[in-house]
Amino acid sequence: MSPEIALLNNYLIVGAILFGLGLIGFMSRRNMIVMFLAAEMMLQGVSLSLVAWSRFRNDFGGQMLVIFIIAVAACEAAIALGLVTTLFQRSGRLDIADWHALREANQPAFVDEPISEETSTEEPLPTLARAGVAPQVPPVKTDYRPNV
Amino acid sequence: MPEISQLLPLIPALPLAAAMLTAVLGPRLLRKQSHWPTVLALALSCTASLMLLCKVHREAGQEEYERSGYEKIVTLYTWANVDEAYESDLRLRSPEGTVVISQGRKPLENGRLRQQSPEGATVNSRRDDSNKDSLATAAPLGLYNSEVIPFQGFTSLANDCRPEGTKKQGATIKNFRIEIALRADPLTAVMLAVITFVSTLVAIYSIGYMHGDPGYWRFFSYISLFVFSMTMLVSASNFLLLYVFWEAVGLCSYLLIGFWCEKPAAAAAGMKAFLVNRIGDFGFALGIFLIWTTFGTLDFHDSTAMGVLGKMRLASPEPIVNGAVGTAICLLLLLGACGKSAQFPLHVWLPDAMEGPTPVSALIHAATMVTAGVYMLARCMPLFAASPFALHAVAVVGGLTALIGAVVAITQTDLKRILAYSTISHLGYMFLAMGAGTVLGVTAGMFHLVTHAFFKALLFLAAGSVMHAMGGVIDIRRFGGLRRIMPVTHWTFLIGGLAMVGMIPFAGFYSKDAILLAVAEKFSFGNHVDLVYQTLYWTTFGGIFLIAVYTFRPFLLTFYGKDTVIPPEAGHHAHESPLSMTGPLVILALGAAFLGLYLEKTGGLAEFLAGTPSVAYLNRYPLAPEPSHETLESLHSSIGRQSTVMVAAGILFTIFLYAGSRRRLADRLAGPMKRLGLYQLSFGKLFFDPLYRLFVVRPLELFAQACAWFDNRFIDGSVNLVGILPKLLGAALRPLQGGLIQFYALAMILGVLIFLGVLLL
Amino acid sequence: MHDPHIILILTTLLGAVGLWLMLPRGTHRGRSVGIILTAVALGAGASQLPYLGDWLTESIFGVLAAVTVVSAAATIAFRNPVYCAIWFGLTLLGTAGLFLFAGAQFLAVATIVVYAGAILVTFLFVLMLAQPEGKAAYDRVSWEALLSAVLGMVFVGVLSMAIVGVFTAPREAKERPVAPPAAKELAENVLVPQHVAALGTELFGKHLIAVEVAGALLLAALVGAAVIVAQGKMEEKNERNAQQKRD
Amino acid sequence: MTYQTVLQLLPEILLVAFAVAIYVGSAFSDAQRGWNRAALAGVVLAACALATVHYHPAGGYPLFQDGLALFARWMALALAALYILLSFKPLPGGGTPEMFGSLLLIVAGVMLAAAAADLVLIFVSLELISIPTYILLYLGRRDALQQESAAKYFYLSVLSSAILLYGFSFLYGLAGSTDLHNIHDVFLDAGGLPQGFELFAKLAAVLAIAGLSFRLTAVPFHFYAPDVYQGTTHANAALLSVIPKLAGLAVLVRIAWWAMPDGGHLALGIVAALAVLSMTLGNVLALWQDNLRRLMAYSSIAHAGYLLLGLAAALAMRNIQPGAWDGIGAMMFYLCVYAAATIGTFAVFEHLGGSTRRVEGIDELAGLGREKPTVAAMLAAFMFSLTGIPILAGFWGKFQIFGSALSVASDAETAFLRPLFIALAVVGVLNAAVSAAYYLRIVGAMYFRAPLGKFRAEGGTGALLAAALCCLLVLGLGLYPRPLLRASDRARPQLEIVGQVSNLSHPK
Repeated sequence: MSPEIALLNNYLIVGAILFGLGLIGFMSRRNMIVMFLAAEMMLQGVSLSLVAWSRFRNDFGGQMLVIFIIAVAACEAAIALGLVTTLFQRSGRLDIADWHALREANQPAFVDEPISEETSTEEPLPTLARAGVAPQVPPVKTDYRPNV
Repeated sequence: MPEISQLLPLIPALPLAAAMLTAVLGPRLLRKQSHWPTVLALALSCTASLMLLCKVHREAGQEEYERSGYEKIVTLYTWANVDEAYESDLRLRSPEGTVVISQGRKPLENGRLRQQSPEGATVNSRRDDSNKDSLATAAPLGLYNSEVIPFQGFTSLANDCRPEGTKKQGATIKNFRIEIALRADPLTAVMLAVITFVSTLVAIYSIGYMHGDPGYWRFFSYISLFVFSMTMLVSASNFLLLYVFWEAVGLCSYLLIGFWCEKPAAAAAGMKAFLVNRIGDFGFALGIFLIWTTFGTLDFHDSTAMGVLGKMRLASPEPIVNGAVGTAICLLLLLGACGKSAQFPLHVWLPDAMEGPTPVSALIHAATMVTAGVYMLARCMPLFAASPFALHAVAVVGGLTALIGAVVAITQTDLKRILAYSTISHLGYMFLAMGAGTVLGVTAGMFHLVTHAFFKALLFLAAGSVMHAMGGVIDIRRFGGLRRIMPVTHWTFLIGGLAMVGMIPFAGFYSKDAILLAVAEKFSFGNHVDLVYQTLYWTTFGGIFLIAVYTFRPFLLTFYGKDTVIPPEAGHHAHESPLSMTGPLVILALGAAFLGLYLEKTGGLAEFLAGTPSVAYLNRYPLAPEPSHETLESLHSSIGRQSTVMVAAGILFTIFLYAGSRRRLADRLAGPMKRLGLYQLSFGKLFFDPLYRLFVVRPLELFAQACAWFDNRFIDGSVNLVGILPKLLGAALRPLQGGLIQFYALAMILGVLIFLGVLLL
Repeated sequence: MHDPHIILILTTLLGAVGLWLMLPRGTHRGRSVGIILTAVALGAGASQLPYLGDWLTESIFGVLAAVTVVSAAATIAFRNPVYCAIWFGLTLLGTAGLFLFAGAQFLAVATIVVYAGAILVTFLFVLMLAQPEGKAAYDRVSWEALLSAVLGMVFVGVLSMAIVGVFTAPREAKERPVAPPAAKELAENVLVPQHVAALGTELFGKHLIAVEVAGALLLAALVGAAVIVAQGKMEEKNERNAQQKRD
Repeated sequence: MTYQTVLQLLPEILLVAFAVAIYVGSAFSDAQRGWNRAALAGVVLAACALATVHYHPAGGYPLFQDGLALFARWMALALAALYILLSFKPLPGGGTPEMFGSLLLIVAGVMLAAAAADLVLIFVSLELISIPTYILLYLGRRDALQQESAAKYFYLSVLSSAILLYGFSFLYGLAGSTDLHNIHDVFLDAGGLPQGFELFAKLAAVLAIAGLSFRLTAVPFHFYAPDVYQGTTHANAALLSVIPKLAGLAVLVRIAWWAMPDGGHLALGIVAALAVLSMTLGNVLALWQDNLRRLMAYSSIAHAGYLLLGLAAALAMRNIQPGAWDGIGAMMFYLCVYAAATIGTFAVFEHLGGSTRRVEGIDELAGLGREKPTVAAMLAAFMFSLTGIPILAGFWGKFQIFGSALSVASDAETAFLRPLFIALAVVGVLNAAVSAAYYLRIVGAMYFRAPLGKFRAEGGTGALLAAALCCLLVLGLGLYPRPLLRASDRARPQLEIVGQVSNLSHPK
């Protein structure tokens, strides 16, 4: 196998791996921003194979396509940011699984399986109040910030 | 007297105009007077039809049409036409008149580009040879007329451009030309006369029946629209047009069945009728597509190409496609006919369709619309004649339906429903006649169609009259003895009933015997014994007995009995119907009584119908050696005698059961029996009655009930299942749409992977 | 000579299991096993890659590819989205290096400037703003981790088997071989010394329409983002007003 | 890029210019009215420009000038005009100028995508459709459901773009050029493909068709459609059900029919499978729907299946003679009549809605036949047209599609294609029969049920006008289909390469 073909082969495989990892991230992660990053990772995989083909075919076309991929990715990022921000403002969470109110009429809603709380080691010790005064109860900890 | 070309368009045009006028003016202006446009238009249309009938009769009698049949085509408008588009394209690109393939459309050869010789000259020089060549190949296939076809040069060119070995008859070339062409031939003329005549009477009847209905104008508008569609259906000279009005008739039926849409049952029945019909239409549409790809045209008559049922094709020695394709076309057409004519197993919509107003039942579901399937079979007879299997299928479907309808009708208690099943049964008889595939069969079927239209419309209208008087109650167990308050209805119903059972000399007798004769002819003569027809003959012959039973059972229960039983819904004003309702009844009764006799004795109808090109074709190429006239006559008279005995037995049996058992028989027979002696009377009461009950009545009733159960549960269920199956499939697929983006992405990727896997592995 | 397909299939399966274990599943158990399995799969896969000609090329490519792939896996496996974004930055760096290595200098720079410099940083800002204290439940549990990992890895496996199959399949002599461009041809076109000038000529010559369209696209995105956020703000205000009225 | 290219692109340039003007203008003006007229003026001007393009013979490298491109461009402009009428009323919460600007950009994108002869240009123009669509989906009503639908469309669309691009990368690798003409040449020359590269061709076919199927809402890439339609406005649903289909189909024809090795037979299997799946799934799931937009979404999925059936016929019969039954022409005809009926339906829904709430369920249409006979009659005509009842335009669409499939069945050169296409046609006709059930449900609700309440019908006269125009189209094309039959008969990709500018990419 000549070096040029070997290079093409390797680039294509790395591109495929990036695309596949992006797919896995897109399908399994629920954080909207991570999902978007995963989608961008898929585009990176495509770009890699395009650049490799471009070199192999000795033609600028592939690189052109990559330039436009980057430009479009920038546009999509802008939209995504706007969208994620407004969605976050509404629900206070970045969880995409919150957004499945639109579905077939008789289908059950997606329910999170309960998981053990993340045990934090540095739980603040309760401080004693002066005698005769009701002790202050620490505020309930939410796992998100209600507002930006 | 106006010409055919003037009369023919007038017949559908008048009802259409009436429908539009009523729809526009009805709600505001006409209101209670909304019937006028419809009644006037239908009456005029009927006059025109009768004039057309005379005209066609006169012209078809001429000698030149004796062999090939008579037809006249009136082309109104070219609806869709693509080859004209192409023609202008050619003209645009080649002003000198030489045909050059346009640059942008150079055909590919073996998927390769730019292989074509670019010089138009080469193509041109080769054109003459190829023209001959394509003609030579095309002529035996019977696809092209011997006359010059406008686009022949182009067709041969197109053939020429194809790779060798794929030269075909050019069915894919879209010489796509749908003309709104109406035809006048004996078959159409008869159908038109029957449709418009019955419709006119029904419209007049409806004036009284629908009086005071909030949707008065709507009803008449629909009726006119229906008559328009139906007249177009029978006069269309094109399969596509036939299909269009096939659907339009179904649509009108949907609207009319669901007319009283406040009743959920009515809306459901309308929906059911439409959907079951769609199953049939599905077959019909496929059949038309298959005809298109096989014949390359959809016209009945010869126009630019040889029509499917055109005289040219019928005149050539081996004109009709046979073999698997021909059988497939016929079976698909049969499926369509089964849907519209309520034949087994698509008959389930007709009984439910009785939810509509009674005039609708009379008009659509007895006299006209349901005969569309019979008409279509008669029209396409040359196609069926080429496929014995398809003919058998038609006959078997008809025979089976005739039996099923009759058996189920015995136990029903709803007067209209009984009549609906009887319609199914009689349509089965007509199909059976068509299934004979002979001139005798077709004319017999059409004969029965005509007489049936009269007596069934009569019976339905009479039933409607009863229903009108009884305040909407239609259950025969809830009234009785009505002959006293409704004498006209009683007598007309009796005449209709006698015509339906086929009592000599009423109309049904002659037409029914003609059918039996046509079937008997299939196995009585010639060398081979056709078991299918023989079985069907004896089955349907037995069916005559059942007809008598199910006709006279409701008749006796409704009109006879010691006391006049009137349900409370009728109130105190149970009375004979107004003149607008009884008038049509009397006219129809006259028809039911004497029409058969007239047509039979003059022999005009059969002879006249045999002048239709499709029917004349059967005469020219008989499937079996024709028996002599005398043997046929003797067979006919013996069938007549046998069937009369059968009918009489059936009627007497029914009288014995429903008027005779218990009080009624005693009452009626009291006088003569006393003269004969009390002993016999008591003997008869003690002995015959239980014996009959045990050995005849019970089994018959049980059988009928089993059939009804089977029909309702199994046939209806399986037809419903066809409707429900997609819904179940949908239910199974619904969980896919869970709303999670993640899942959607996963499904998309899974789809990609499956495609990749199938392609790569 | 062993069959590369078997190794590739094994790699795919190993990678799938490893990634499943690595993905956030609500527990810590098995993560280290997952890392090991993924690493083994990565090594096995890498062993199947052909030799690039000389050791310098090979090692540079190896390092860049390893950085890219490992950081990509880390991007989807880390539970804290901030770390995910940072790892993704490293992926971008690796990709940019690979671009450079393939002779696409402009793209390498553009990737870093546009992606890493602009897009990623903005996302990091949003994440920092939106990030709850501690890790949110939806970051600690992924949706159908096993199914996704298997599907994704099968996708990779199918693709790489196809790729490897094309390039390593034994050929008969009469068939036309894959003809790689000679170094001289490359130097005249894609690897021309004035790379950016050549690229620009191409971009603003052949693809001018696309450039114009991309301009319209960017404007649309700009307006769109502004509208979306502005509308969101307005709506929030409306809701607050409505609530005040109700109170 | 020459003067002639500018002339060719004048319609798109005008549209983009109007869009930019509206975008910029909105920044300086709070007005909510008048933008619709500006957008309409832009469309009309673009149409005038396109009328001049029609007679321009030259077709250069980056753009096709064939029948397909022209047909799609005209259709896009017509749809734009209808859509502007449909959403003539200003949006309740602001954002009207942005909506019209985005709409013009989308139309420009569709026109470019239909004419583009280069992978790069195709990709960019498809994105020019997608990105303004995200904005449109967000505008209008801004409740949680609408935001959810925007998010769903956005994420899945990004995924589909990535898949499409991956397909493009293999296509590019196979041919060594982004120019579709070059790709076509390479594939035409059977020896041009290095040995073993058929595998890459398969990858390219699957991935590219999958990416485009998302826009067509073909199963299994349809999942977003019901949810998004349900969550968004009637106007947006109308847009989504037609515009992406037009662009996707045009590009799909270019790729699958023109730029695929093996004469498109590679794509044939995929397209046929997609067609069967889409028809069946769309129809059976539509039977269950009570929400009108959701029902229409499934209907649009089913119709995508019919369209793909036409494409499959075209792929199977590449040697089409002029005037023959042609899958692509049938497909384009079908798309037109489908678009008229669907946009008309949504226009009626829009018209019936109140100022604050819209029509949602089938139940809300009960009794429409008595309360508003004209509107009900129009809606009934659309439903019957979608069912394919004769004398309405939809019938001719189905006739053309099934006719083209059956003409393959009777004429195909390959033996196995015949039973395949008979089966496809049977499935199609059966599906058409099934679809009658849910369309009739709407008609039945309008005519056979008592009204539940008063109809507000505050959707504006623009929507009513759009519905009336569509109704005219549906009826007129049913009675007189010849002009559209002729036009669609010419709407096929050109077989001859016009102009030789493509050589620029190989300066050897």
